Amino acid sequence: MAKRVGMEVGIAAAEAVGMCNIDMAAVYPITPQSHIAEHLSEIVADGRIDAEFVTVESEHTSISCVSGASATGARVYTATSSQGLLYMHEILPIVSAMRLPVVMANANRAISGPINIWNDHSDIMPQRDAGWVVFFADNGQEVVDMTIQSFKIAEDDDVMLPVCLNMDGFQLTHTVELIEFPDQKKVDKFLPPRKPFATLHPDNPISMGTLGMPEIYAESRKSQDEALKNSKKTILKVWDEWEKMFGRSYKPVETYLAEDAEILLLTMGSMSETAEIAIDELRKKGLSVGLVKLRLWRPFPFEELKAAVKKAKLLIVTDRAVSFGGSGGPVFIEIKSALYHEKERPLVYNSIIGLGGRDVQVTDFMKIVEDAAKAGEKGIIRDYEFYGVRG
Amino acid sequence: MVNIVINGRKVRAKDGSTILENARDLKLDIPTLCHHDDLSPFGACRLCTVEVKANGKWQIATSCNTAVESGMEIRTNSSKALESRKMAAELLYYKYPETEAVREIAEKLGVDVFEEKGEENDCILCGLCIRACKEIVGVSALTFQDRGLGRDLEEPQIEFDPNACIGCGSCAYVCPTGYVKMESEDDKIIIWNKVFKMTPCKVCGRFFAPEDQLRYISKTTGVPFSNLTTCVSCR
Amino acid sequence: MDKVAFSSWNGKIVDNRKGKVSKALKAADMKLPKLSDGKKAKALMGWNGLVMMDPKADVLSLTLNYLKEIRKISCGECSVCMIGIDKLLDMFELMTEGFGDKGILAEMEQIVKGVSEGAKCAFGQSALLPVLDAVKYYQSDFLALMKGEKKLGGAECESSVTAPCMEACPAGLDVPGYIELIKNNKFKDSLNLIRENCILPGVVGRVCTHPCEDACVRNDVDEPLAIRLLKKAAADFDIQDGGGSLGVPAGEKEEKVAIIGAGPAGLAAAYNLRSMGYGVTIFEALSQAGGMAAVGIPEYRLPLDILSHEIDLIKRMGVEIRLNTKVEKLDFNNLKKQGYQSVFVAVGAHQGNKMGVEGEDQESEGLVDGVEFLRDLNLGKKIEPKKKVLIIGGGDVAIDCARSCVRLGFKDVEIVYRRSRVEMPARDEEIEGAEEEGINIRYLTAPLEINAKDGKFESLGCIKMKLGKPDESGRKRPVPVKGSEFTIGAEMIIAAIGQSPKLPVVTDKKKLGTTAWGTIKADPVSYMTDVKGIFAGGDCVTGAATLIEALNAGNQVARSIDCYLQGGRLNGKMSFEGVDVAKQRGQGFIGKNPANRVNLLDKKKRVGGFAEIEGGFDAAEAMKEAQRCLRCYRVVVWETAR
Amino acid sequence: MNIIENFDLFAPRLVDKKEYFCSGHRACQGCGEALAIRLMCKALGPDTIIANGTGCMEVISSFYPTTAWDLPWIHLAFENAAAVGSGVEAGLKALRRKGRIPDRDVKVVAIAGDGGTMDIGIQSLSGAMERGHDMLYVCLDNEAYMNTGIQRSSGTPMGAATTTSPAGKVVPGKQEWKKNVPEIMVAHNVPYVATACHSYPLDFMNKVKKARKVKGPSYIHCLSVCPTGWRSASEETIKLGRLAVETGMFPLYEVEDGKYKITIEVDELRPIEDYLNRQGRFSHLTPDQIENIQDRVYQEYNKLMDKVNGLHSWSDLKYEWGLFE
Repeated sequence: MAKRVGMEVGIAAAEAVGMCNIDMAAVYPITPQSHIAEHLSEIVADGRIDAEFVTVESEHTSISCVSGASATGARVYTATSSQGLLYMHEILPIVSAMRLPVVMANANRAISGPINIWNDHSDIMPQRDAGWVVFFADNGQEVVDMTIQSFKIAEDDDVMLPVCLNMDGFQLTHTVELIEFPDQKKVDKFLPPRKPFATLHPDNPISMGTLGMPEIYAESRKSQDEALKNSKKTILKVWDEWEKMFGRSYKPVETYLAEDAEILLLTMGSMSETAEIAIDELRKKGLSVGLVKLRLWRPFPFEELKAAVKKAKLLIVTDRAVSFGGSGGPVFIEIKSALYHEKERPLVYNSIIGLGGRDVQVTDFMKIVEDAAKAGEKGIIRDYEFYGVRG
Repeated sequence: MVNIVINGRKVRAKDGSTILENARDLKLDIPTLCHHDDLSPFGACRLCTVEVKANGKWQIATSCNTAVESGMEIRTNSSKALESRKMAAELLYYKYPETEAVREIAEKLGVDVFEEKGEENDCILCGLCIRACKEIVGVSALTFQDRGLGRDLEEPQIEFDPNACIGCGSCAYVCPTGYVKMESEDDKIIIWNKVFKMTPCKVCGRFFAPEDQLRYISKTTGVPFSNLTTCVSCR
Repeated sequence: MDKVAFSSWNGKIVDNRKGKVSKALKAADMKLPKLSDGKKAKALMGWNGLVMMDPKADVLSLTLNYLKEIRKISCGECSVCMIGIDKLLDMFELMTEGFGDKGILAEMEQIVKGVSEGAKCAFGQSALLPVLDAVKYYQSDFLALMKGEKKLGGAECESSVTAPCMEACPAGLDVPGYIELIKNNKFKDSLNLIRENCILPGVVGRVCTHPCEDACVRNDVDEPLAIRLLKKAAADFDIQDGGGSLGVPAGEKEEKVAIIGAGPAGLAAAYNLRSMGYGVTIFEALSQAGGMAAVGIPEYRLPLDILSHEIDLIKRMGVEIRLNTKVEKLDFNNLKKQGYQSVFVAVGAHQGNKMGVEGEDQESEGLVDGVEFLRDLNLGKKIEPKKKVLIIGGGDVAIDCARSCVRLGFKDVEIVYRRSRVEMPARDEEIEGAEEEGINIRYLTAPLEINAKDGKFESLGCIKMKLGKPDESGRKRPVPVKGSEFTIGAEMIIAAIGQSPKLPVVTDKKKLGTTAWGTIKADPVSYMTDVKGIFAGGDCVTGAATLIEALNAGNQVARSIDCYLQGGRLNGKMSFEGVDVAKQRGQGFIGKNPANRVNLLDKKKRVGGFAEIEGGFDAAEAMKEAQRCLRCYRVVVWETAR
Repeated sequence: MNIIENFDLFAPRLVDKKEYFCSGHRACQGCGEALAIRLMCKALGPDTIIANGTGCMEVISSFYPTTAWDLPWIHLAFENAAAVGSGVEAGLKALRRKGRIPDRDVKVVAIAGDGGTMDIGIQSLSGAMERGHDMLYVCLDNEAYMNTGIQRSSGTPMGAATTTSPAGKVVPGKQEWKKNVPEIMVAHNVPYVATACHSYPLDFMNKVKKARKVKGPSYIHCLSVCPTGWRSASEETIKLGRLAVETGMFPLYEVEDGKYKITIEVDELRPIEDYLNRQGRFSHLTPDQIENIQDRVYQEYNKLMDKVNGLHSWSDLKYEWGLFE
């Protein structure tokens, strides 16, 4: 078994990229992503990998730039956060529509205003419909593993879509964790150099990103939707392969003590580990509670989720972003609509937590569950609440 | 159409088309210095050599002036072909180290060249100006100097017939090294040391074309001279 | 020094230097170019290899001289050849200055290989190879040179240049030379080069039998160059530009030369002698100068004005031509009194041969011989077209007569020839032309008797023939078929079965010595007859032959007469006799590139007129055709014994 | 002095006959921009990759499933042609270095209109030029947002009426002078900067060829006549281009390593009317308004001539791209 090293997760992410034989990267600095940019440029500058590191003048350009490079058949990488991701927003749907396999890390951070650099998911949620594959990592190990997996998934001929890997800003990116780096040889075997389907080259001139008139636009959108749905097959295949080679298993929906639980708590990202402790505590108190962790956000894993929650009486969805004026947080809305047609389905309850870096502790999770349980028994269900928010 | 094989690829080629044309259609990179698509092939620079299988054995041939034949086998980037190109480039560079165009192509073909760039623009006897003058303009004002010692690669290597020249400048345009130069002062053009009177536009009065050229056009097209003395902007 | 020390001739390596006598090879056994006047050669370097007869020969000087010679011939049109030679020469200089080592030799080898592979023309592809042999097999000498142990001894070297076409040409024209000039749009210079050996370019450009084209190396690739037509083009463009002059004699000499016969041989000699400065007078029996060119070739092949233009040029140089002055008695002493120190007899062969059949001897209307017929025709004698005419014979003259008859308006023209088409001496294009024009050729038929009624020809008695064993000429001998006699009726019969000279006699009753064939006996090199001071050449010596051969005779005679008058010694020429000049070691790839054609006069327009049949190239076509030349120049350099 | 445009009668027959921007595209009659691109591609040759910003040229040339391009071509958005181009360049560079594609000199060329270059695209352009990618950027300047309906851009000349700078009762068309982007590029130390116009085809193509040879960034600003937007006769496209140059409205020059050179010399400038009077967008101008424009043209022209005469050029130091290349 390879030895484990203590390392800041942001740096570990860059190290993981360094193992993927990338050809080109373009990253623009933004807190809390910057450590990835800094360390990756170091790796290139030291000649540890043979790649072009383009120091772009904005996120808009970084995403445009990697897209251009990807079109030539290069393996490309970029990373950003918060406002940067919003600045990219215009280009994101184009990248997926052009089926360019770009891998992007997003250090989740709140969006202005008021300006706030700390962690929540309100930057990625607005990108929900950009047509990208979207993952959430819970810890440093997952960041490393999923970074490597992302390239294989994105570049697969059945997928050819950009992938966004989310890691919570500061909570993950700036914490030092024990991480086991896979053996480079095995990684090379797992992730051979990219074999592009079509590239920009004079030997075979093609036109990319042409104009779609009404007669064709709708079809192109539909096919893109199918491509994204279809990508789940490949994702599962790749995770399966990964487990065989490296022993760590990945599922679209992970569960913890959920099989027999009457009450289920659903989390995304780094808070899941805090939640697990809370579950243990509640179990000690005799509550039949379990945890559901949503790893794959797009394409949304309907089957897996339904299977995970159908036996439960109550499902508490935590959200880390607000859909202003809506019926709850984005994840909650998604899940409620997912369960609508199910005969046996739990009551669904939504708690919006940890906005802009607001701390959420084990006791908070316990309180959320206990309150919800009480309310559930009384049959009183409020759609959603801002947990522990004043006024 | 005839069937040929280029680098192992089966290709249908137009009758009478050259190896170079077909190779370039396949986006194969073959260097040339004396070739121009619109002028008859000449085979002077020997930089476009390829290997051709002729009567059983592979031979070096210049692709620009070799027409394809049915069943012809061609290798455009065999080591032998590349060597032969390199040798040609080496010799050219040996003779014209100062000439930028030669230096560039020599470097490209793996000849080790000097660091500093050359200043001079020698005539490398590619014959482009002569062919352009003959085939494009149709006046044949340019011809090669005599051969052997006479053509000692010292100036002048091209013979200029001032009576035939109409000062159109095609030679200067097509010259790959910039040896052929055309200078101009408002009311005259100087090329090959011949001074041409420019004609003023009858509308705006600007000098816009050498008179001899307009006379020649009027002669060849039958358009009266006076109809030609208007510049493009005033036409 | 009969045994060679080393040879790579034809790429066959023979090395006797280490006394391996078994491999010994005699220079005589090898087909090698020979030196003039049987001079001894110590060593030789040529397009086809290096031969060291004398082991002590100076291979270094030989190589250097060879390089210098080929540098003269290299055209510099392609990048490798000329620059390659220049670089080799530069390297030689380095070596003589004591620089360099084995490396420089390796580089030389590389260059030679590269050039031979990459060069554009056959010359470039072959010329440098022998240098390779020298560097390879005489490396020690080169190393010694670099070490300063050997110096470049100024070995005495001679050189010669030829080419397959030049060898084939009786007059040895520098064919690649003038073709190259045409290619470079220098028609005037080209014409001047042609005139050095061929003073009737317009004529030769039309009627030459062009053996050069048969020798052209392109025959192996696609088609030979249209060498004759290029010559014609050069001549015609000159006429279009108003026709230049032939230049002025190089200083007048007091001696005068009399020439009998203003045929090609006479004119060629006259021109050459005149340009040497001699006074020249030509005595011509006919009313028209030009000899057979004037009266032996019908106008549709050779328009008279072309010929007369070229004769005028010669006249303008100061050559006097006395027409209608038949020299029955050649009174040499009398001529001497008039100041003619030498005489050139070039009366040609203007007497038609007899068929040797019954009734041939009595004069009968409608019975003429070919030469006479053509002569009358060209001299403007009116010939009434009849219904049917028979022509006997299978040579060019027979065809000329037949096709002329078509033009005169004869309804039915028939050629009678005793052998089959294969044996027919006339040129194929001529026979085809005749057939095109509806002339019927009756093969394997021989004349037996001329049937005339009250002095008028009526019919020809013939007999069928079949082919038997080959005769001395190599052609199958025709044998009569018993009982196959028959007659053909016609109003006219032309016998065109060859011609022979009518000879003038010398006053002291002593005829000029003649041969069995009734031609004048003359020395093959000096062309002098057995009467001192009287020379002879052309058809009257060789018997009916080609025009270009006659021209050559004229050229040679002029040189010979010059020597005779100036008391010089006639130095012979380098000889490539028996050498396969077409053969070359380094044969690069030559792509196909078919010849350019000229259009012929429309068939309908041919009947009833003598308009020239064959068109010509325009400038562009000529240059395009000239592009096809492979420049198969061959250079040889000898080191001669002091 | 380069007088290549004197070769106007025979030399053009020597121009590459191959078409890389093929017929059948949907450009308007007399579109100067389409012509410019066609000439540009001929000068660039087959070993070229085009990154196109949104605009007329992208729209008219790439109706899916058809394309007018016989060159590899990519389009993402309006303002990022330079960004995409620089990405393509970086990708090729890496792949070539790693031996994954043939080691051949392939030039990346980014093209966009005046809006996509001078307004919304100037950031990505500036960034790409500053980073020194081996890329040619060609701005096809038709002096307004023609694709969206002739709205004013910073490339619109003073006095021109557009749909957003209309000739109103009070405000007679655009009030500001054209933004001088070539100057901005010169300020980026770009080794080769040039202005060009499709009405001087050989000059334009020569400049493209020159720019192609530059190892590093280069910029060509090509005035492209737009009959639709300029309210001019489609058959006068070429003429207008020439008049723009001969009036000094759009002088043709190049800046090599900081040294200015006029490539199409004009002995004496034509009066500006010759140019303005042929275009509807200027038809509202009063004589004294034209007078003002004329004065400004002279000013700007003299400014340029000062630079040409070396009064403003930099040192002879050649600018090398990359410390280690």
